[in-house]
Amino acid sequence: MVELLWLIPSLPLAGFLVLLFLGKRIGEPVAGWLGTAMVGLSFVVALVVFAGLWNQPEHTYELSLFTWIPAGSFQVDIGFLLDPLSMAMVLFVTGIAALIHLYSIGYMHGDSRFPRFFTYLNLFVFSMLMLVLGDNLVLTFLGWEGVGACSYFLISFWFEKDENASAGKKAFITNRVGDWGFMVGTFVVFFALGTVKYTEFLPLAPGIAATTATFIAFMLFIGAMGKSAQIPLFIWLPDAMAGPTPVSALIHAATMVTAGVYLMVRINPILAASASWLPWTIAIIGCATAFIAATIAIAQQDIKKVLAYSTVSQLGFMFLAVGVGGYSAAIFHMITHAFFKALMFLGAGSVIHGMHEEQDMRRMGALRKLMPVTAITFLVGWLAISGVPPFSGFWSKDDILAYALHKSPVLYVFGLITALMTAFYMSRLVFRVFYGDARWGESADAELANLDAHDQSATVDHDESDAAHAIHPHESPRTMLIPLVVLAFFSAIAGVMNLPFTEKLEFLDHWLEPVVGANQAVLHLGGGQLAFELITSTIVALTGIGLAYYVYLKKRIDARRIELPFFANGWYIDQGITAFMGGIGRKAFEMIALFDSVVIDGAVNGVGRATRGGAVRLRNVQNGYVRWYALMIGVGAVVIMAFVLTQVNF
Amino acid sequence: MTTNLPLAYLCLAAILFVIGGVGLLIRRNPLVMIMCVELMLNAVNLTFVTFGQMLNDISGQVIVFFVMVVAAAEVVVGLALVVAMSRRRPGANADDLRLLRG
Amino acid sequence: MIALGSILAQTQPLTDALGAAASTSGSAREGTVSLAGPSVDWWALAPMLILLVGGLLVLTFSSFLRGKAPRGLFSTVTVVIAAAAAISAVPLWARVQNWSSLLGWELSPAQPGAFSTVGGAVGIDGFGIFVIITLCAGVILAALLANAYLRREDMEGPEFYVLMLISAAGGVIMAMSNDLIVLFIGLETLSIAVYVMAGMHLRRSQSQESGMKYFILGAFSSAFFLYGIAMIYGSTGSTNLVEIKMFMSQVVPVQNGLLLIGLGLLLVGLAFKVSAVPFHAWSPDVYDGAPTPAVAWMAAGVKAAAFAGLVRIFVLTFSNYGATWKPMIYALAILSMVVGAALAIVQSNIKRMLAYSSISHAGFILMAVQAGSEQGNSAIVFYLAVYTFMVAGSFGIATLVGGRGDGNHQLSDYKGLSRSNPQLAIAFTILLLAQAGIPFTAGFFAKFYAITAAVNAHSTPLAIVAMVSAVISAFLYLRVIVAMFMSGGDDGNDGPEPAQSTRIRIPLSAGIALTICVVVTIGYGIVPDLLVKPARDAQPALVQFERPIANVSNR
Amino acid sequence: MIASLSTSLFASEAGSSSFPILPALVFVPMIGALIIGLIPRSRPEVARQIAIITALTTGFLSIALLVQFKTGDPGFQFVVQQTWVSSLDIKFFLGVDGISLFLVVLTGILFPIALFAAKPENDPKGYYAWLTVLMGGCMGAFLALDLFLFFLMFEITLVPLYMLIGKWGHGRRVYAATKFFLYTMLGSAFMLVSIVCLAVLAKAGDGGTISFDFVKIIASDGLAQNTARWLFLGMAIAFAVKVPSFPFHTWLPDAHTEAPTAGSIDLAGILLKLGTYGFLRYGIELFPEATVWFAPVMLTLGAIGIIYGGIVAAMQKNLKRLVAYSSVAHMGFAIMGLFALNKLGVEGSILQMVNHGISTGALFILLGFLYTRRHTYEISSLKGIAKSAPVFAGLFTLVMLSSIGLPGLNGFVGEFMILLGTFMAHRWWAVVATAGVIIAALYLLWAYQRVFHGEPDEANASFPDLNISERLVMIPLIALIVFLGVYPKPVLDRIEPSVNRVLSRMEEKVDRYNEPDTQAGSGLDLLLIEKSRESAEHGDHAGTEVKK
Repeated sequence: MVELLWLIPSLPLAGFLVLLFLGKRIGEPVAGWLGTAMVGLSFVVALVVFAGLWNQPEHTYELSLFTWIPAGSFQVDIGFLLDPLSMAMVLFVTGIAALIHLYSIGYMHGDSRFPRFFTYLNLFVFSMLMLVLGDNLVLTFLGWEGVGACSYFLISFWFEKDENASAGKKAFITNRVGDWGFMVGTFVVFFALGTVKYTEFLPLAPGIAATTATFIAFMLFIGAMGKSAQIPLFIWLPDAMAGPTPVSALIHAATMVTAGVYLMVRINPILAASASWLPWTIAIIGCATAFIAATIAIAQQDIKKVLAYSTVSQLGFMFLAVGVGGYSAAIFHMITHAFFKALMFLGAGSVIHGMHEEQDMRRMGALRKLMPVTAITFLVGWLAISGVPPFSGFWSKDDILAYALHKSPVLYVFGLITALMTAFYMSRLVFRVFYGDARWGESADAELANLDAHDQSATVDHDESDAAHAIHPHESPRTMLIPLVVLAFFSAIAGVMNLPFTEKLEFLDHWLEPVVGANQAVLHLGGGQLAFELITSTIVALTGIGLAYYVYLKKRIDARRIELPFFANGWYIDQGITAFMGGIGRKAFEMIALFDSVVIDGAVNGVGRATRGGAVRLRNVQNGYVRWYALMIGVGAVVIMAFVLTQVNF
Repeated sequence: MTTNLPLAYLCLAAILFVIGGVGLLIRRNPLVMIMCVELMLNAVNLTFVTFGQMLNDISGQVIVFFVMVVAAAEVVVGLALVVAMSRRRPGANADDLRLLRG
Repeated sequence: MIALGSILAQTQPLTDALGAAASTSGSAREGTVSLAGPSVDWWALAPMLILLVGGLLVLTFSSFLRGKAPRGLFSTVTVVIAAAAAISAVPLWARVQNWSSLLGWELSPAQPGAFSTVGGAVGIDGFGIFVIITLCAGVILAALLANAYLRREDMEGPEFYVLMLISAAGGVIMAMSNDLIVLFIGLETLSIAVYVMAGMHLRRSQSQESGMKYFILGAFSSAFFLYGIAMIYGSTGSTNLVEIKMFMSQVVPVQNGLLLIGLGLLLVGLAFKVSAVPFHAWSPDVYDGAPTPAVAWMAAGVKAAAFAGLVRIFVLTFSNYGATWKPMIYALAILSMVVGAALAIVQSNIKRMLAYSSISHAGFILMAVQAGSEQGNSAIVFYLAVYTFMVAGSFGIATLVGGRGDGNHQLSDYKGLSRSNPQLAIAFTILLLAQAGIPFTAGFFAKFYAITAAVNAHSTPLAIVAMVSAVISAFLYLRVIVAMFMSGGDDGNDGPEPAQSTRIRIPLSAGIALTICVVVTIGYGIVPDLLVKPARDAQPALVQFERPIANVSNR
Repeated sequence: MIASLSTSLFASEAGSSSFPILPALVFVPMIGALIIGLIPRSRPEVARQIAIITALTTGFLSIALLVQFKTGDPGFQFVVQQTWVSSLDIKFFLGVDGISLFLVVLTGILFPIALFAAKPENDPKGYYAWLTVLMGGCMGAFLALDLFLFFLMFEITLVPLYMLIGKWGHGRRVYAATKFFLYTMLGSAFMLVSIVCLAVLAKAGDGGTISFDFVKIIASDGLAQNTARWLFLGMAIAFAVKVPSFPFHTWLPDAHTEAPTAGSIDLAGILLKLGTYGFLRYGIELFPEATVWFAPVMLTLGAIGIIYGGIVAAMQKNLKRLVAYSSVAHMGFAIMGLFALNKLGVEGSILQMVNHGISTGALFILLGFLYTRRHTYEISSLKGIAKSAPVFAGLFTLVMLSSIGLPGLNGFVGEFMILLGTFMAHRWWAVVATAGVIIAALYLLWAYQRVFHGEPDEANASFPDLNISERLVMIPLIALIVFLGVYPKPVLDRIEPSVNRVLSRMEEKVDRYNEPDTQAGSGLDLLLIEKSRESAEHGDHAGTEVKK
């Protein structure tokens, strides 16, 4: 059964090819169904393969299709490595992707490029599967870049708007910065270990010099930072929300952005072999990312921006987990996060859809009654991410915090603060969207105008606000609701994968044991400590929710005292980088271009001009006077005489 | 052979040659210029004769005849050209020939 | 002195009587004879005699013609004469190369290999014969071009052809001279005729001016040359190249100041003729003003003859003085190549352009001279032969485009030529690219050969300068091509109607000439072996005159 | 020595078929050009047909060559040797090995496509004639095994391209054409002197006549170290100008910008490869020791080219200029790979040459389509074309991604191998050059956004999408882009033996071949050396390739 592995990526690829060539002819609903079916089938195959994998020794199966790049000792195969880690990834990638495909059929209804959307989505799923299934770094890089390209296509899917186009470009280029690290890391791996195949070089990792391992890990970490939106390369992710919402859900929340985490977990032997400062760096960057993104999320007005920063924040958590050695915790959180974040994005999409492309939370409110299914499923997601037991997010986040505490109390405290903020801003979102007053009527404008005066960062498009007057929110079609329900279900119960109470309940840890077990930090949680951590987490989550309740529903505290402009502007990191690139960077580029045209080209043309100029001057010698010519002959003769006489030895 | 150079004659010839050359450089009248060339050729003739005498070789003298013939032929052509020129542009000197330059 | 007697016999065949009076040639009278007459191998002189006598006969018989001569008569006759001269050189070549048969005829030359005759004043070697044939080719091409030109310019008559034949005879004399005085006489014969040709177009002041300038400067430089001969004579006691060489092999020559001065002066005279910088000043003006077919001849023939002289004197006779003359020629070559190329690119007149480019070409040939090797010699003759066709063709096109009055030589006159006269434009393009040294043209091989010679002689820097100057001068050829093909210039469209919108009628004779030039240029570019092999065999040689009569004594 | 080398170089006499396929590759286009030249000007359509027939015939011949090529053979195959200029021992000497094979095939493919992709605006006869001449010249240059013949072919390509740019180009075409011609000619001037010196020295070496025979010269072993370096320098100037390598590149943007579409395609697709191919065949193979000596310089130039070309490209306002500068960057990769002097780098470089030919050729074809519609290349006057012409935009996207080096498309494989190979030998250069991938994305995506994204204005809203014939033209290139990206193995398999041959000869010649790993002073070096000692036990250690 496990031999069917090749089908998993092939099905979406086939879907992609069919849609690419025939998409337009197939037309709107069918193209969507086709794409969904392909991914759904892929999920089914994945389940079958999963069942087959149990019988494999060490739960590992390798399949090599053909040699991709053969060059002497450098051999790269198109080959798949199916082990517990990639199996887990494959299952949740295909599963969630199938749901989101289904959702998109409803969401993208009526779009002029409907088939194209599914073409890209299928290609994305294919690339993502290559990323997780690839048995070597180069093939992973293929998937890595493939998802990047798809992300680019999909972010700028509605390219008629310049922001969308810019956002796509920004995502791609920022990712490329990370790719630089990925490539250099790959080079070093090959240089130091002579192969890029995971199963060959990872076992060698314990033997290599710490500095080499550190360098490899650091370079790959740079790659991961780009893809997984860690500070400072996180700037692209919030902008990426310009894409259609299913894209945000699938790519920029559930799957692609977790690729960095996947990579880090995949190379855990190298992380283990590297100098101790490197895991610390990863943990600190993860923690800082989580913290900073959470503060930013607090002050966002755009519903998708909140979710985007929340994603960044959660990715920070995952990196924190990687840094502190909690690889299985990272994967655990990755999976639960995939469920609830996809859920919330889709819910947000449903809201946006129902609100006729309105994304500003200040114009929402009290949607609970108009969109009951959306609201209820969203609430599940909210509870999950806020860390309210027994929803999945509680368990996974707690797992990470446990590892963090094991490493350092400071990280733990920061993690808790971030968790508090997470609960706060998610509650803020829920309260403003689904509760409170309906602000999507005419009365909203005056209030908004008032707000705008204070808050420059408000992303309100005044042209569209006219259209917003006639908004009549409605519930979304069934194709969109089914995925919501499914995801809500899993968001609620996914925690059972890895309950911390007894060893036996830690299914995921056991499952991942062959991959990460050797390098996983060892936790010996006594019952008391466990209880302490669980209770602390619960309190923190409830505190966050309660705080938001007071601020946004009861309005006891002025929201503006919390939603600082500094946060709203994302700590000015994005602006800073943009200003730098657009200012000094651009200047530098212009200077170089100027150098090219003035100095280098100028030198060439200058030689030409100098020759010409010299010739023009020389031309004056040929002045037409015959006596002058005779003089030239005479002088020439004299010079020759002079030379000749030097040859004479008198 | 160079031990008993008749330096006086050779120097005279050289001086004549230089006079001829300089004359060509400083005079503008085409006729005079032709004469200067003749002077140069005759300076060479003197040299030939001197060397012939010095080497005790008849051919030095014989060469002079050749040179004279050549010089005569040259003068013929030169004069013809001068005539043709002054027919078209009376009174023109060598410096007026400046249509062609650059 | 044998040499002198032979000169008498050779330059003035009619003075046999004089010779008889002095020395009683033929049957020797007892007791009175002390000077032997020259033994003349008339076949060896045949090319020169055919050209010279042919020219004089044309002049003579033309005066008998009543009214207008038939169209193309003189031109045809000239072509025939030149062809006959060239053909008469073929047996000589066979003899020099020691062929066993020629066209099925069994040959068994008594003295195979290079030989000398007329008392040692004339030397027949492969190099000389090659140059002679090249000169004849130049005459033929120029005659074909001149035919229509002279009619167009109302200059019909035999003079042009006669002068050309006589100057060619002079050139032939130079090519086979074995004696400095013979060389000088050849040079003068050549030059005086060419002075007149330059000034022949009486209705154009430019023509007169060019004739005048050429004459004054030419006479001036001849004086230097002659003075140089005198110095050499004074220091070596002879004007015969063989004897000079022998003299030098007997004494240690380095201290000889007179000889060196003589050498320098000879160089001045010959450098003037090949128009090497800084003795080049005449050539742009003369090329510009002279009738265009005459320029074709000048560029091809005069240069070839002058280089023949240069080789005979420097490479051959003064070969062991290389340390003295090679640096000079080195410098001249560099100056010629660079200055010629640089000045050419700022010209707007095609004829001047070609004049400067011919200076640059002279530099290339000087580079081969500087090599002073067998390979250099073959490079020289190869270059000369190829250049004859390239330059004759180029000036042939200039002749046609020049139009009545011979005045349309500006670059702008060539605009749009590709549309009005595509054949002409393509032919010119080929010839120009050949001059630029683009592969698959004879010009490339010529340059390549010269460079190989230079590199072989360890003058690599010279080779590099040569190539760089070739690039500079490529710009000038491109300019012409641009004018012909891309007349619209830089604005992207083809702009207004070009100046040259009327079709130029190509006269038959000129057409033939141009066809020959283009075919040869391309043909030798593709099958260079045809020319490389003869060029390799065309080595100069100095051969001691074998005196047929034993009892010779100097007085 | 000669004999043994000859046998190793021509191991496969059996591989040569009875049909003289290599001369046919050179002469078919030349003859075609001649026939076109003889057609009356009033029948342009006949000229086009003959040109197409000629180009297609040559293309099929090149593919037949590919099919018949014996894969595992490192030597020259299908060798044809015919004395041409006997007095100088110049031979009409053709042969193909793995290095030149794909460049020949590329030539065979790209020329017909270029013919189909664009039509001249005026005087079609001359256009087609010159184009076919160019094809023959390129073929000849890639196939020549006689230095002299190579030079001839290398040089002769200038003329047709000069004419194509100067006559059928646009804008400042004469300026561009002249600059191209003179600049390249200046470069080859040095090469000619080098070749002549080499031939003369080869003569000195074996005492016989002067010889230009590549095989013979390789066999003769008589070059002094210093001489070899000078000669290499002479050759390198020519090739560096042709490639063009920074800082000799300024002719390229001008030539590209003003050239007609077919000219740009062939210039970028094929002619630039003459430079890199020359470096490999007539630089590295001829002067192994000098190559090693110059390698750091060339690597630096390559790396600078990658970064610099990208940066300048980003600042261009003209789309074609942008692509031209991107060629500088891409060819920088090719240079770098060559001078990594290991198998990965050299093979990658050859692959990169082919890939660049395909990708940039395709880009120029697309730009040609753009130009026929909008008559401008100015980025500022284009906007939102993706909306009005989705197919066009889609194809452009694909080609652009190939140019960026997206894995799965052809551009990646070569670039990755080059960077990896360079990293093996000179790691810091590779680290810097890898940043080129960021810049490549930057300039291409930025330009793409400005041209294709956004809401089209009036002029661009009516931009017609590609018609059927235009799509057909693109199909082969697109297919190659994908195929070579997914399965480059057939190509690499054929390249590898010949590269091994070149490199093993180099190792033979350069006894002190120890330089790559002795750059002291960098922390990583120390640690990697320390590490390499450890991992020596792991058998197949990549570093051994270099360090031996």
